[in-house]
Amino acid sequence: MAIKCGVYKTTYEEDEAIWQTRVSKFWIGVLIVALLAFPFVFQGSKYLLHIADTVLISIIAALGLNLLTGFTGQISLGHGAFIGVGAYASGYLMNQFGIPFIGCLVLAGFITAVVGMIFGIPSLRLKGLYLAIATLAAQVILEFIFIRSRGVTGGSQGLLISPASIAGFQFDSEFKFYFLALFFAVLAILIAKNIVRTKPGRAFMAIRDRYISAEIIGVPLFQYKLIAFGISSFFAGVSGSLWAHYIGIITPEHFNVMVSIQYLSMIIIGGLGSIYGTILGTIFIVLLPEILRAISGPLSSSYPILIDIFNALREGIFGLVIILFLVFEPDGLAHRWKMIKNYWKLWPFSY
Amino acid sequence: MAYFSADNGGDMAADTFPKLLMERALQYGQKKTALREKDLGIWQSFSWQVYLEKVKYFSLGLVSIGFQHGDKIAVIGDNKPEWIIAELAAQSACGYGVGIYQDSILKEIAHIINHSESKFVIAEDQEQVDKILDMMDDLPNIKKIIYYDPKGMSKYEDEILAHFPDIMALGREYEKDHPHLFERNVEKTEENDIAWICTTSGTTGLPKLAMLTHKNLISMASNLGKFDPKYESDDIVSFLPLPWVGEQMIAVASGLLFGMTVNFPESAESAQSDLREIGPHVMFSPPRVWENLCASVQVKVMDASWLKRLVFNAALPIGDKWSDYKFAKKQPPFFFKIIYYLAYYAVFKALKDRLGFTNIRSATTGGAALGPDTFKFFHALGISLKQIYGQTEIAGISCVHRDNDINPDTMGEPIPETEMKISETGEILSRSPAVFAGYYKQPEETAKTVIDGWLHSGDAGYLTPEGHIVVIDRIKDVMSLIDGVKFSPQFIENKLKFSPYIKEAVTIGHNRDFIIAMISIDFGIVGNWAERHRINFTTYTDLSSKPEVIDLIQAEAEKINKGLPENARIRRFVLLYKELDADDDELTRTGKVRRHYVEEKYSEIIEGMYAGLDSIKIDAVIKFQDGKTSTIHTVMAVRKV
Amino acid sequence: MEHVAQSLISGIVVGSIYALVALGFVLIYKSTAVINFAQGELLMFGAYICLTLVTVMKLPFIVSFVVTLLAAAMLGFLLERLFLRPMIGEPIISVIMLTIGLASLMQGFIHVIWGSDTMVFPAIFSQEPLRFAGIAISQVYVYSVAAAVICLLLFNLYFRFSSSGIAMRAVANDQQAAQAMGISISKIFAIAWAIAAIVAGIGGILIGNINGVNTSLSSFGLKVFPAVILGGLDSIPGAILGGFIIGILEALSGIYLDPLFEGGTKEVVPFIVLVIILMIKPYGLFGTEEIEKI
Amino acid sequence: MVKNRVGDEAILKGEEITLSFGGISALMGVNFSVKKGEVFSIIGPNGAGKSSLYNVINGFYHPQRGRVIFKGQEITHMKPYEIARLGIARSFQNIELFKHMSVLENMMLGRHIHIKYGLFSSMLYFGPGRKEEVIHRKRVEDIIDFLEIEHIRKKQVGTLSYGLQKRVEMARALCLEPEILLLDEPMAGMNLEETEDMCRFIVDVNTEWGMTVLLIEHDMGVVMDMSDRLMVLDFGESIAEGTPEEVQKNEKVATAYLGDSDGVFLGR
Repeated sequence: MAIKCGVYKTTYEEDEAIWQTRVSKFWIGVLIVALLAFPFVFQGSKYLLHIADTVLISIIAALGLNLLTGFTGQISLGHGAFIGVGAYASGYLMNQFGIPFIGCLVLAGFITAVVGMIFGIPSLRLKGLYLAIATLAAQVILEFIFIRSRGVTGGSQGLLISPASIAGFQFDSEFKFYFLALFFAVLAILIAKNIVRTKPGRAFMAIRDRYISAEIIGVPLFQYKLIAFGISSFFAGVSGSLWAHYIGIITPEHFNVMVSIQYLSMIIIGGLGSIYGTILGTIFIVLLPEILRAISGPLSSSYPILIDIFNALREGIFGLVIILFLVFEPDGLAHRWKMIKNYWKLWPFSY
Repeated sequence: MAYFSADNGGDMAADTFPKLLMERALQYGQKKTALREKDLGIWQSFSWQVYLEKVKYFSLGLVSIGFQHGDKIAVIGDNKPEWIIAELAAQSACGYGVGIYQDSILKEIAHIINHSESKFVIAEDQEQVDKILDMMDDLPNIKKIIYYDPKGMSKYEDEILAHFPDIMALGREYEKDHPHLFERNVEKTEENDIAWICTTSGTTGLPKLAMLTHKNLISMASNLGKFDPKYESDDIVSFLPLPWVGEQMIAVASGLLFGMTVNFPESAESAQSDLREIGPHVMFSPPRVWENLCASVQVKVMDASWLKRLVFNAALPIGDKWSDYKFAKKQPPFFFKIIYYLAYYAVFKALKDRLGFTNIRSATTGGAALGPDTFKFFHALGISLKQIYGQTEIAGISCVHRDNDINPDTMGEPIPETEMKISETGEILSRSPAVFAGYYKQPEETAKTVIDGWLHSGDAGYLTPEGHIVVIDRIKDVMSLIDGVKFSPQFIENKLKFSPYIKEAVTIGHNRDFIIAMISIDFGIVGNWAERHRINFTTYTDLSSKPEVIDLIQAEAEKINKGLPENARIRRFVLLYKELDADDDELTRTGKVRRHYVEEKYSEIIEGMYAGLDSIKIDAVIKFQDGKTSTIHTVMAVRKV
Repeated sequence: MEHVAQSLISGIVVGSIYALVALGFVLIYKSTAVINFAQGELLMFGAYICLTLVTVMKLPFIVSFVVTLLAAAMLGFLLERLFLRPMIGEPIISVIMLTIGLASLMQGFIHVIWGSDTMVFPAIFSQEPLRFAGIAISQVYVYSVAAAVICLLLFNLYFRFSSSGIAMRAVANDQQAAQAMGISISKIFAIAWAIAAIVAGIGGILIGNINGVNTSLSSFGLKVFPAVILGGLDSIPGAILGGFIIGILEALSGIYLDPLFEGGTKEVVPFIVLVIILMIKPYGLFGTEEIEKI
Repeated sequence: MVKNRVGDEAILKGEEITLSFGGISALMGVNFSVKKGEVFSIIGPNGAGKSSLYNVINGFYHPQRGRVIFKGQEITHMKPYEIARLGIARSFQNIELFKHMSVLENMMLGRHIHIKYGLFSSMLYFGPGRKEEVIHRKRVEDIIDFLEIEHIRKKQVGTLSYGLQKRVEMARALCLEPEILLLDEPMAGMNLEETEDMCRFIVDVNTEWGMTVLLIEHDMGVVMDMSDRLMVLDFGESIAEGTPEEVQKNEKVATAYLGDSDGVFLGR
């Protein structure tokens, strides 16, 4: 059933708009105000602001992964390494050549896109699980490069990176960085949304659903798979660049296979093929360990001997939560949200 | 002009539709939307200025190909802007026309075109054009067939065909040599000119052509508007057949008079969702539409989850009680008001949105009586549904409920400038400026219908002390059992039809010992019910003969009997093996049962039921749309209630 | 030269364990189309159970070995029933993710119970190395390879001749047809997981005897990917061969490449080879190519 | 009927097309030639190679021998998407729609080869991107109107009835604005009314839009009524090609179908 009684479109532009009713536009406005007010309200809590910054930076990379995996159907187990490419590239460019932050960020995006496309070449011939494992290879190989090419990455000692600054303004605190991250996260969300509702997005989904018919109606498969890898990696690179300038020092462990897995769990728990779900999933996965820590924290401080056990427990619970989610909410949070919305949209009917 | 609504400037002299159109175009120009049509996925809008231009050039185009004063057009097709543009264009050229129901049988179409002496046929698309072309030999008057949907038409080379925009182009050319002709023509139109012909079902089976003047239609719209105001900001959705007088009243006459925006749905299949997109402020429909809406709600609730059902079932009685207060014109107690508003926000508000009635202000029903339960249902939702009573011959309306005076058992009170009385034989008579100019070329029929200016309705009825008209039934339909007990079959049938499972019912009992009913089930809803109860069935006939289904209807009938007087209850019923169908002449085109025809057709069954048989064997021939026939052998069980 | 031979031998030993783990992996993939990221954790589980039985319960090794295998079978069975069964029909990626979740869950679980310190098996095999053509080989190596080869042979026989083995092959070939023949798919799924857990358990015990037992054993799960892809995801002989090749490749890269890259090439070379192989043969050396139909 | 609907030149030609899979021959030296503007049907029993021939024409299979020539250009070894761009579109025997997308999205995908804006304007959804989306939406709407599927434009394809899905698939193919439309059993599984609608659409596509139509269909009544010419395939071989009258008189065809269990193959 369509949105609401009394909403009629007189142009195609209106019909294709993202927010179609005045009510939804109103709530978007409220949300934006709330997001802008957030750091002022929680100015005192560096911890909360740090989590918020992490969520915002991660959303960008998660969107990239969902474009590739959720929308185009190309499973990637190397996303963490791609984020690393962006982080190192950005840091290196700034340290070595003194390129301003924005330049580093954009260049990092492009460099990562190129690297991603190179590792996307096997997708020409590989499908499904074979491709997944090829991307795992990308992860391992890139990780190796991070550790070994000390000249660029600083190896396992890490690379020191100066904070982001635009026109002399330094984003050197959690509070200040929040606005930078928010800007790029919102931009990334809008760009991702626009991609999926226009020509390339439709081609991606066609490849995901039925690549044979996609090709027969004129979609060049290889070109679009590469584009998907490129866009996905671009997002990863930008996210990596932001992360690098935010955190100040990066080491290869920041980009290991566990990170790739975390990003996968974000999009799966949020909802494959859903922009909205990506955001929910990212929030969930970033918050989950924090919540577990918040619970285990007081306990482990009273029983210091058990710290190790609590750490292990956290890992186990993380796995368990993912399992439970997959079993009971296989289509992700976005799907659940849609069901809830539909429940009210159709109320008191069911169809 | 006494019959002019004050809201629209009393001193304006526009007394015909073309003049009204020019006035509206002058008043609103490009600023306001006159017509909106869902086409190619979006609502394409035309301003009043554009509307006028289209009418102008089509009118001139008609003139250029030989349309003369007093000539007629016939229009057949779906509701589209072209339909009313053609209507106004004919009027602007000092002529008029007649609308033909699309599903009419060919014989009827030919009769209407020939009897009205229409020179031009405006046919929507290939389908309608084919119908006309097939009958060309029998239609000597036709000069041109003008179609407005060109799909599939390119392979036709017949000279008699023309595309709607091409005629408008001709009009544009014609204007160069005949400047101001259109304006002069419009100037010549007079209020007592015939504006349009509406067909009404005749006694012989062929329709009669009722001529309505501009004055008839405008005064009707204006007087109705005094009781049921309409504003220029209102939207209406035109989805009922335009040949019907009701659609002429609202979409054409009221639309022009009050400057409302008329919206046309994209296709018949999407009419319901298109209506919801627009969310009209004004809607006038025959009972069938309201009944279907009500039934669809019941079905959808039945299929909803238990929690939704629970909430709905809790809210509905509250709404019904609210309606009772309203009908009794009593203020509900404060506490009850709170409960109602809770129910309203929990259920009814959402329901209104789902049905497309969020903005509805004026909701009316007419053409037949609407069952009180359906009435109650819509009032429970907070939709002030009102009954309209009238005949085609009085431009559709003589009385209506007033906003604070709604009684589902009556038809309301006469609108301004309308007098009503009951004749000695108990017949309802009415007189107003809207009483028609007569049947086309049937003066003797006209003389029988209008006597001394009084329109004889053929309905039996009475006046309540409050001045409301109550209609019992068609005079010839009021019946009495052999013991003298009077009953109205229509009343019982409406009760039966309120059940979502029952699509149509015919009750019989005149000069008999008791009342029986022949019921046809609603295939969709009962089929759905059967599926949920794991009852296998193949066809309509098969489903109707399932004992479980008969049990289901029996339960419904027993419920309904409780609301009927002891001595006028249904005693026996059968489920018919087919749906009543207008194509089989069992219903009129507007969906009313042709009682006598049905009684005759199913006499075998009726006699069987009165003879006390438990089951009746049927060998019937069924005709399909494509002309094929097949024979049905079935056994119908007779149930006692 | 002796150094090279030694490395090669240890490569073969490790390769035999890869082959075992890969066997279980392919088995699960073939019969249930699931890629199991928890294969390394299954291996670790086997190692810890056996170790506990030997050191804490003081059971004889052979007894511990058998009990471990039973426990592993139970675990495989349970995992399938509890977690994998509800995922039937979900997209591949969700199922992959589920096994990743399982891996994380088992990691945490093992960590909580056994801690993170490395534990060692008591010397079960004689410390005296055997000598072949002048090359000393520790006995535990010989037993490991022998055990691995025996297992591989046994399972080969099992698939060839036992009715459930044949049924499993039938399911792998064509689920629907197998179902039509009256084979219970869910039973086959459970057996596949049980066997996969058993072979991983054996691998775990063997490697535990060589390297000691700690939580880093789970990295074997990751290593199995190059092996299976090399052979082709759905080919059991391919997986076994792939296991050996990767083992040897690691050994060789340790000798020849590590000096050039400051070590650590063992980890990455198999994956580089994997990418190269895939570019040349997209379905691995022995994998079956899907024929596209519309 | 519009005069000169069918041109003289062959728009699509197959020469000695031979295709086999692992030793099983699907097509054996098939020759045919389709004239511009005609309705050309391919008939034959199941497994005769009709769909395989379509797969060869649109580049999904590449034949071992023989050539496919479209407007004088050899397309035998081109990729499917290149052939689509040249102007050949098709529908499938087993519906190949994107089930999770709406009818509109499926049809917009059909416009893919005509939509020209770049990635950048897609990302920002402004300028040419936005304008072109509207232009192509309009085109899609024309086709929706043509095929009378207004009421389902925003429905998910997977929820539609079989008959409607078939219609949507044709709609998507039409969105490519091809010069040749390959239809694979467009009326299979439809009721009488749906079949009549579909016939009308095919005739209109052919006569009003001048599109060349290739048709695989089992309903002989439909085939004989609608085709200008037809080809009979039997076990991968073309045994006859000509007008319906010629084919009906052809002895080889009669022999091949004598044992046909339907018995009605050539009967109306």
